[in-house]
Amino acid sequence: MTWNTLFIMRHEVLLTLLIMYELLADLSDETNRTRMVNVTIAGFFLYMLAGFVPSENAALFGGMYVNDELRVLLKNILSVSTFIVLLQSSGWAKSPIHQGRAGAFYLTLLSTLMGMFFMISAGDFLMLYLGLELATLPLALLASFDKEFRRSAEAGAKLLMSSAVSSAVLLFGLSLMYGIYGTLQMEDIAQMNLNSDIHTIAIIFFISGLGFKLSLVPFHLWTADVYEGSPLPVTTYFSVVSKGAALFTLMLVLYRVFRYQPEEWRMPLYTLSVLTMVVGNLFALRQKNMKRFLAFSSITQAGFMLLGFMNFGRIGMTTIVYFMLIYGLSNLAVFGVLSIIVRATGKESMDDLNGFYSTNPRLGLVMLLSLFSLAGIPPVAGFFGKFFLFTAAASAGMYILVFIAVLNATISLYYYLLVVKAMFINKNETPIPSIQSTFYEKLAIGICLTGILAIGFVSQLYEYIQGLM
Amino acid sequence: MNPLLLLILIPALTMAGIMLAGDVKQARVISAVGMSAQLLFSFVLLYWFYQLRQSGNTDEMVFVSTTVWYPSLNIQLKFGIDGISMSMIMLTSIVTFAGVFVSWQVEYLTKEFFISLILLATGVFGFFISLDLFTMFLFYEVAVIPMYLLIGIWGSGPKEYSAMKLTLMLMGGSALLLVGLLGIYFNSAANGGPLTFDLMQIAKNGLPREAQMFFFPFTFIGFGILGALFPFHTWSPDGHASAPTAVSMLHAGVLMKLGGYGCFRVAMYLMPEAAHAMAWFFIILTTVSVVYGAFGAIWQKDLKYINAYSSVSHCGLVLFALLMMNETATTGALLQMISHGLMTALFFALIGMIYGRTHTRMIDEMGGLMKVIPFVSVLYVFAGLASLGLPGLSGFVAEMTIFVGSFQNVDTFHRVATIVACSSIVITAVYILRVVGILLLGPVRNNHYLELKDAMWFEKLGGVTLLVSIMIIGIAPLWLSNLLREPLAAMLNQLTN
Amino acid sequence: MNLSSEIPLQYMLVLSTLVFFIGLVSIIIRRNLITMLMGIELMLNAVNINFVAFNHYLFPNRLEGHFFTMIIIAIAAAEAAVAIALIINIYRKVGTVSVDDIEELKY
Amino acid sequence: MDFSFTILILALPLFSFALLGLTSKSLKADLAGYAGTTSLLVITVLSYLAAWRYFGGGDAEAGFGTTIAMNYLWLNFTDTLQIHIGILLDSLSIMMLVVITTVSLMVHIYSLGYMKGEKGFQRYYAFLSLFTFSMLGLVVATNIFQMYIFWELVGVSSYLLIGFYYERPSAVAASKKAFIVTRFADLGFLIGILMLSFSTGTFDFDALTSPTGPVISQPAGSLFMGLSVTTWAMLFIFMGGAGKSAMFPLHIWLPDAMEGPTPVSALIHAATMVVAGVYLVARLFPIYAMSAPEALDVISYIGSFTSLFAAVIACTQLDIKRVLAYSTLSQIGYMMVALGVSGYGGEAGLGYMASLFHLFTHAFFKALLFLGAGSVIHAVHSNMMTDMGGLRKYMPVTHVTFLIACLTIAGLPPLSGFFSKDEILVAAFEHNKIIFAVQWLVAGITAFYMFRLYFNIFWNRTPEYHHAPHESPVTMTLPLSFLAVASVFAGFVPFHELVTSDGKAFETSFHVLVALPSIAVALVGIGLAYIMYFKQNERPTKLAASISGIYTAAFHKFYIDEIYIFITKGIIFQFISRPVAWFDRHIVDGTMNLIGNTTVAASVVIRRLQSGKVQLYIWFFASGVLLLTLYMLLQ
Amino acid sequence: MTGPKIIFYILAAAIVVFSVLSVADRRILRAAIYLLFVLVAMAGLYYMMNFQFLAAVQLIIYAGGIVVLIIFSILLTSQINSKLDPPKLGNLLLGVITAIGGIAISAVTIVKYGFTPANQPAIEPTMRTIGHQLMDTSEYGYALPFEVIGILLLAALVGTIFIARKT
Repeated sequence: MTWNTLFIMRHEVLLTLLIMYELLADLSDETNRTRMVNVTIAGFFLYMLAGFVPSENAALFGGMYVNDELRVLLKNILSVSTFIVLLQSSGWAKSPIHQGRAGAFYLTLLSTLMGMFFMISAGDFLMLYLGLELATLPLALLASFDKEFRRSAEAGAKLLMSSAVSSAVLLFGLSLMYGIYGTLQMEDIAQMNLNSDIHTIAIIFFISGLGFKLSLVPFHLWTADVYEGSPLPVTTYFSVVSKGAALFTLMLVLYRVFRYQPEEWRMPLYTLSVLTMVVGNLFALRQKNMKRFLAFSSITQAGFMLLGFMNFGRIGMTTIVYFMLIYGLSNLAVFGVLSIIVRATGKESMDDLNGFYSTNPRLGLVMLLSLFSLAGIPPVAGFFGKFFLFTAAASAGMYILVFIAVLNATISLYYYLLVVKAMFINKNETPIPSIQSTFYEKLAIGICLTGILAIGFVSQLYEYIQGLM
Repeated sequence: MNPLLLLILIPALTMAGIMLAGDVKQARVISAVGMSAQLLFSFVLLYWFYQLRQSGNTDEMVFVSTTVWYPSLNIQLKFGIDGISMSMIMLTSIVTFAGVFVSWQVEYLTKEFFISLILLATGVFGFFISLDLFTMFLFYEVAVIPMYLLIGIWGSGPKEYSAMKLTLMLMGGSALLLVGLLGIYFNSAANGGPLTFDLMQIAKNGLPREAQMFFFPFTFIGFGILGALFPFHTWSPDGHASAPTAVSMLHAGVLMKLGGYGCFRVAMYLMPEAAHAMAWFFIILTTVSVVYGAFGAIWQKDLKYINAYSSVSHCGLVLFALLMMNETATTGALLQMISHGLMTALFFALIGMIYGRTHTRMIDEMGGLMKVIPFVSVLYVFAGLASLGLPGLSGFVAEMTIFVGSFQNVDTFHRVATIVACSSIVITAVYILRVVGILLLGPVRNNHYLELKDAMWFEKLGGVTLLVSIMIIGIAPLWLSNLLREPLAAMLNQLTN
Repeated sequence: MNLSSEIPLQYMLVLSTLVFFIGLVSIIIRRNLITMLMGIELMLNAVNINFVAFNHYLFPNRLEGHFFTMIIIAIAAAEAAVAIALIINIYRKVGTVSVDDIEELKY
Repeated sequence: MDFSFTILILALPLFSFALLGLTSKSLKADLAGYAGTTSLLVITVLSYLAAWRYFGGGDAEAGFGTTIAMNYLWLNFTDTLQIHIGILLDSLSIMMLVVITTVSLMVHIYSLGYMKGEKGFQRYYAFLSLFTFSMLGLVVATNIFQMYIFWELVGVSSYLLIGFYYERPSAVAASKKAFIVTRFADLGFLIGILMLSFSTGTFDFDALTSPTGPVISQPAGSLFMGLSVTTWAMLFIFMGGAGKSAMFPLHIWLPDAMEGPTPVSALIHAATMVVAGVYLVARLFPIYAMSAPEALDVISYIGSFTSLFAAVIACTQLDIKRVLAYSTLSQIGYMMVALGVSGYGGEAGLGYMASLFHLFTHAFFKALLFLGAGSVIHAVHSNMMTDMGGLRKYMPVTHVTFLIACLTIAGLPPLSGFFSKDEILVAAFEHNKIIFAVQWLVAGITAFYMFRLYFNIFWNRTPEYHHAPHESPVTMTLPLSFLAVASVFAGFVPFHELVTSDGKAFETSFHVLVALPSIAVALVGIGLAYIMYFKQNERPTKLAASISGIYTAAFHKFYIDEIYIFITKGIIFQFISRPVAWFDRHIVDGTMNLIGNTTVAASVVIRRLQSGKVQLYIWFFASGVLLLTLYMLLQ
Repeated sequence: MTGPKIIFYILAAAIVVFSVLSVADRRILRAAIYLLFVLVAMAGLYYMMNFQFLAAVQLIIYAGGIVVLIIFSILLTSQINSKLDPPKLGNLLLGVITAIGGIAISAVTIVKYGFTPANQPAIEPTMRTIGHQLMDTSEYGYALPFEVIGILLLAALVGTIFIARKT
């Protein structure tokens, strides 16, 4: 254990420090919510910056913990997303009902983030599982964080029950994996090329476990309920950070560990992808609650993400990460606007958005751009993300899948346009009044917007990611 | 810097300017100035183009510039034009120019309106100058999506429904298209070498036959949907009927041309064997389209529906002629694209003017407009005559080139198809004259109309610009025909070998 | 004590599979959050049997399965704690812990 | 010889059209009229100059040959198929130039008086200029496509002029009908052009009609339904001609076209445009004669039938312009017959010469008749015979000129009509006796209905006029007089030396056997008319009653209009267009909507998946995992 | 029938029977007790396989901690003698069918597969080795998971307290 080790593990270490701060703040009955929020955000910001400092690749703790440039990037993506979530939730956290709660909130939130980092950095399935649980259990608590609301309680319970089953299934798969390989060290498993029915079962159980977090159909059913019931910052966190972590983990494991058995995971993912896109779309079509709507939208997006897995090589991984980044920023932007609305008015129905543009043109425009980005409309980044995903799938000759995916993208455009329609076209006697957003909120939206507008055109980013693969 | 980029830059600056504009008036003026500059620049470009050609430059594409964009996927920012793109650019800038003036009086969310409109135009310009399938597709979608807002916000009637339908159908088309493009990309290096989106490079490499057979329908139908290929045209009547004037103009006038252009530039040019093998099927579809659209137009009562169906017929003729795959017919198809673009834009502009005054588009609710708004009416008659192919106006030149060209295919199938397509000129006459008769001529049916004001200066400017263009092509078509024909020899060589 | 000569590994594995799916059935059919939680514990324990059995039968040279099991037990404890907190929370809000009553969020 | 000045013949009217069209509001009405008339005067002079130079400079015996005064490339389709816009001068086109400019000038002058004070006077002159331009362009066309271009332009000018009184629904309907019917015919023309040009690889008349050219010397081999491709092509082309020249069954637009101002009827629908079909056949005559004789037969039968059919109808009509319109049909039928019975070259080409001769003379006397009728209408403010009578006292000049015209058309010597009609009858007589018999009969009927018209207008009873009719102003009577003179003397033009099928002069002889019966039958016709209509009496009514079946049918123009209306309204509108529109809305669009609705419906159906019950969620999860496993294991 | 075999069969039977009972019994407190039996039997199984420490942990944490927790919560939330509603027929069918299917698929595949032992000398899971490895940071050391579990427990604890705390 040297300084270097700590530096390599800087994400986790610094997060631990932050967690400690939150614990202390919580314990000391910190009453000044504003200061607490500010300190947390500032601390997180510093931590986030530290994350960008380059470090060497290393495997620590006897290979339990692995860090390389790609993983640092993935963590940074999650960090930035979390930072944006923190910014967006600042208003929520400062509100009077959260007297004495911010500490617990931040503590739980940051520990889940740490869990995700361990998932990503896991060099051993044990760590992966641990990370997964660390990322899930506190999340169930977060989902129930709005103790005043029955829905929030319901969301937490549903999430916990179903996620426990999913992790049990994943564990069962892992146990079989252990039986097959004799080890859970990823590095060792990656050396072996074993194929058998039981291996298939193990892989599918594993994928299902992560697929649950990623909200793949038919493992998605918790998603909408939990998204709707949870407090908005938590929903945001679910839809971007939690999902991103699951996706990255799945990608790292499948590409790095089961690299010799691509056929075993490609077909299941193919099926899941089609199911996810179609079912997600069909549900999203008629949603009226924005959170629930975004839940299904994010399910559909997860279906798209799977397209990247069709390509076994660098292109596949690159497009997955690239798309996740863009999806994350776009979704965060949507949630950013939504969170401002919810903070100011408490309204979260699509009908409440009617006539929104007339009173809040800027927010409306941001929403428009980010929805277009989600739908994959140029020139915003979503187009590039989707296009490259399709490219990845097509490179494997899966044109039928691509076609299904693009048709689904068209359907998804339909419901994104419904939101646009509400904001821009529908008339409303009493639209949401003009909202003044805070500095944090503006900053959050600014980051997202810059990303959405710039990422597609700055090809260096894509090339950089590809270089890491 | 590549001068072609100005075609994107000028609209972009204009949009930025509008965004900064203080009030409605400024926004209007900035758009007008921007689009005038664009028009002017297209003329300059045309002049440069001619100069280059005159100086002995015989490159397939000129003003080519290549910048690698995504090196790992070999995506390039490659721009360049030939005679075909040049004329399409001219068409676009003329229609956009007219469109801005015709929408002078948009009051609701004016800035947003002009930004969306110009964004649409930008997409079109970008599409026409792109030589890389990726950027082409990008601009294609950029051009399509503002339609939703433009129709949804500033439209009339069941605008939400129409806007959604139009957007979804076109996006469905681009779904097919995307599959086609990716298929092309992944087969673009059949003989080794890097995969590429570069149009010229792919053409040079050639695609394997099986790939062509699989991806041609995707690409052709994908573009064809935008070109109102039967039976995927139904977005057109509803969309046009609900769209605001300038949008109908740009859409029917320019955007639908993307379809035909793409069918030719991408689908047929890159996949000649498949084009040959499957032409018969699409010829049947387009022949049906030509006649069917015309017959459909006869029964309509809404001016915009009439024009939309007429567009189906005329655009069907474009695809029809392209599929004939000989130089004359193809020239005709391109001429028809330009001609239809101009005259349908004029039509929609005039319909907008009429609607703005009478607040109805139902022809049987109006009558005798010639007496009350002669300027608009006379222009309408001109547009109608152009549409039915009167010599001296552009429609005639295009249609005749198509018919003569199509008839050069010696087998019975093509000839029968040609003759059936020819018959549309009669049907066109029927519905055009029906409209003119009911709408413009006869006694004034509604006394309120007696107080209507004739066209304002900006409307006149917009309309006359279009009419003059139509007449120039109609009276002196040779230069345009030669401009379009010039790159065809090489391209058709590719097609027939 | 070495079991491998007496009882084949497969017996252990089948046993664990049985318990695993019995746990699953419990979760699906019992209409009470607490019993569902019990089902989850069953499933986790089934997995534990697997790990332990593999460790003992196949790979006794290392203790990976053993430690995994320990970790699972620890996590199961945490999970149970969290679950019970949530259940109590539900109970406060809804008045029962019947699954049938927590379906306000749907469609 | 330099004919480059002829470009002015085309340029001037175009310029005048543009000028009058663009300045129609700001220009004073009179000025517009004078400007238009002046430009036409100049053109007329130029045309005469061209004729003088052409005929003066050539040798009738050797043939006049063809001069291409100019030829600009307008559009090229392929390397060989190119459209030129040019001026071709030969005896045929020069003759047409003279006819057109002369009649047009007369109409211009006449209109100064006739249209005075009309709203849209400038527009009227602009349209006239446009028409003149188009018609002149048509006749000087160097190639068939140029002809087609101007053919269409003529059509649209006609449309505009028929619909000149655009606030009158009947005029609007008539103009629409005229345009669509001729457009339909033009479709045939176009297809014919496509076929002909494809097999020959050229549009140029020079190449097409040269007896050594590819069409004629290498007859197209392939046959379709027993006729060669060339024959089919020529039949299609004739369809265009038949439409413009209002041959049965495409004649229906012409009577209705009388809704236009009367001078327009005189110019377009009597003297010039309607003979374009004749001109077209004459222009392509070598091909017809040598490569498509079957087509010529068809032409002669159609011409003959039309002339009889129209003459019969003319006997029953009450609207004087309609009588004249049917008379025009009948006379054009004569011209067609003449072409149909003609051969190529020398004496065999008698019919050709006769046809154009009749075209020439007919232009003058029919224009005269229309202008005379216009003069009458101007005075009486009605088109109906029943409102007229005894006008000879009020309008002497009109009366005399009208009588001359009637005598001319009746074919009494030595008026011009006699000569031209006589040549036609001779040609028919030599070729086909049945056709001859029909035409002979028609000659009698013509004399009858013309004098029925004449007597009814100028004699018979005198109705009560609200305003006493008075003679027309000099701007109107002057053209009348000029045309009367022309009608009288036009017959003495030595046509057989000037305008022949092969350009070479030949000798014609006088056939007493043909001439005398035709004079006789004309006299009988006149006599009958005198008996029935000179004074008011009961005989016409009785006669009509005795043959009521035929009379009613003829009065209703043999119900051809009704058949057309049935076809257009009943079949095309109701049974094609309406179903197409319905199909499009409900089937094609319905399918698209169905896809959308199905998606939405599916979304409603599957919403039960998201039941809100966490146990079911878990079940879905578990069964999903298992099914996926099963699927993978079975693979 | 040797001793270990008999013990195994007894334990296995206990595990299965009590699991089923715990699922089937409609009196919730009894179900919890049956679960306790299952857990204890499992501890026996571990013990049989030489993992004494694990068996102890199982007894302490599961039997001593979790089941007690569960019983507490049962006492908190329901009347002790009240019977639970019988399962819904639909759920029952779905659950049982799925389970049977799952068992069939997994068991068949597992039984078919010939697991290959590592054939290396076993190490005794003594307290010492376990303790060392648990604190070791090198290969096969479990210090990191141990720490992470700490964080997990902390987070769970804080969150749980927050949620369960009355406001």
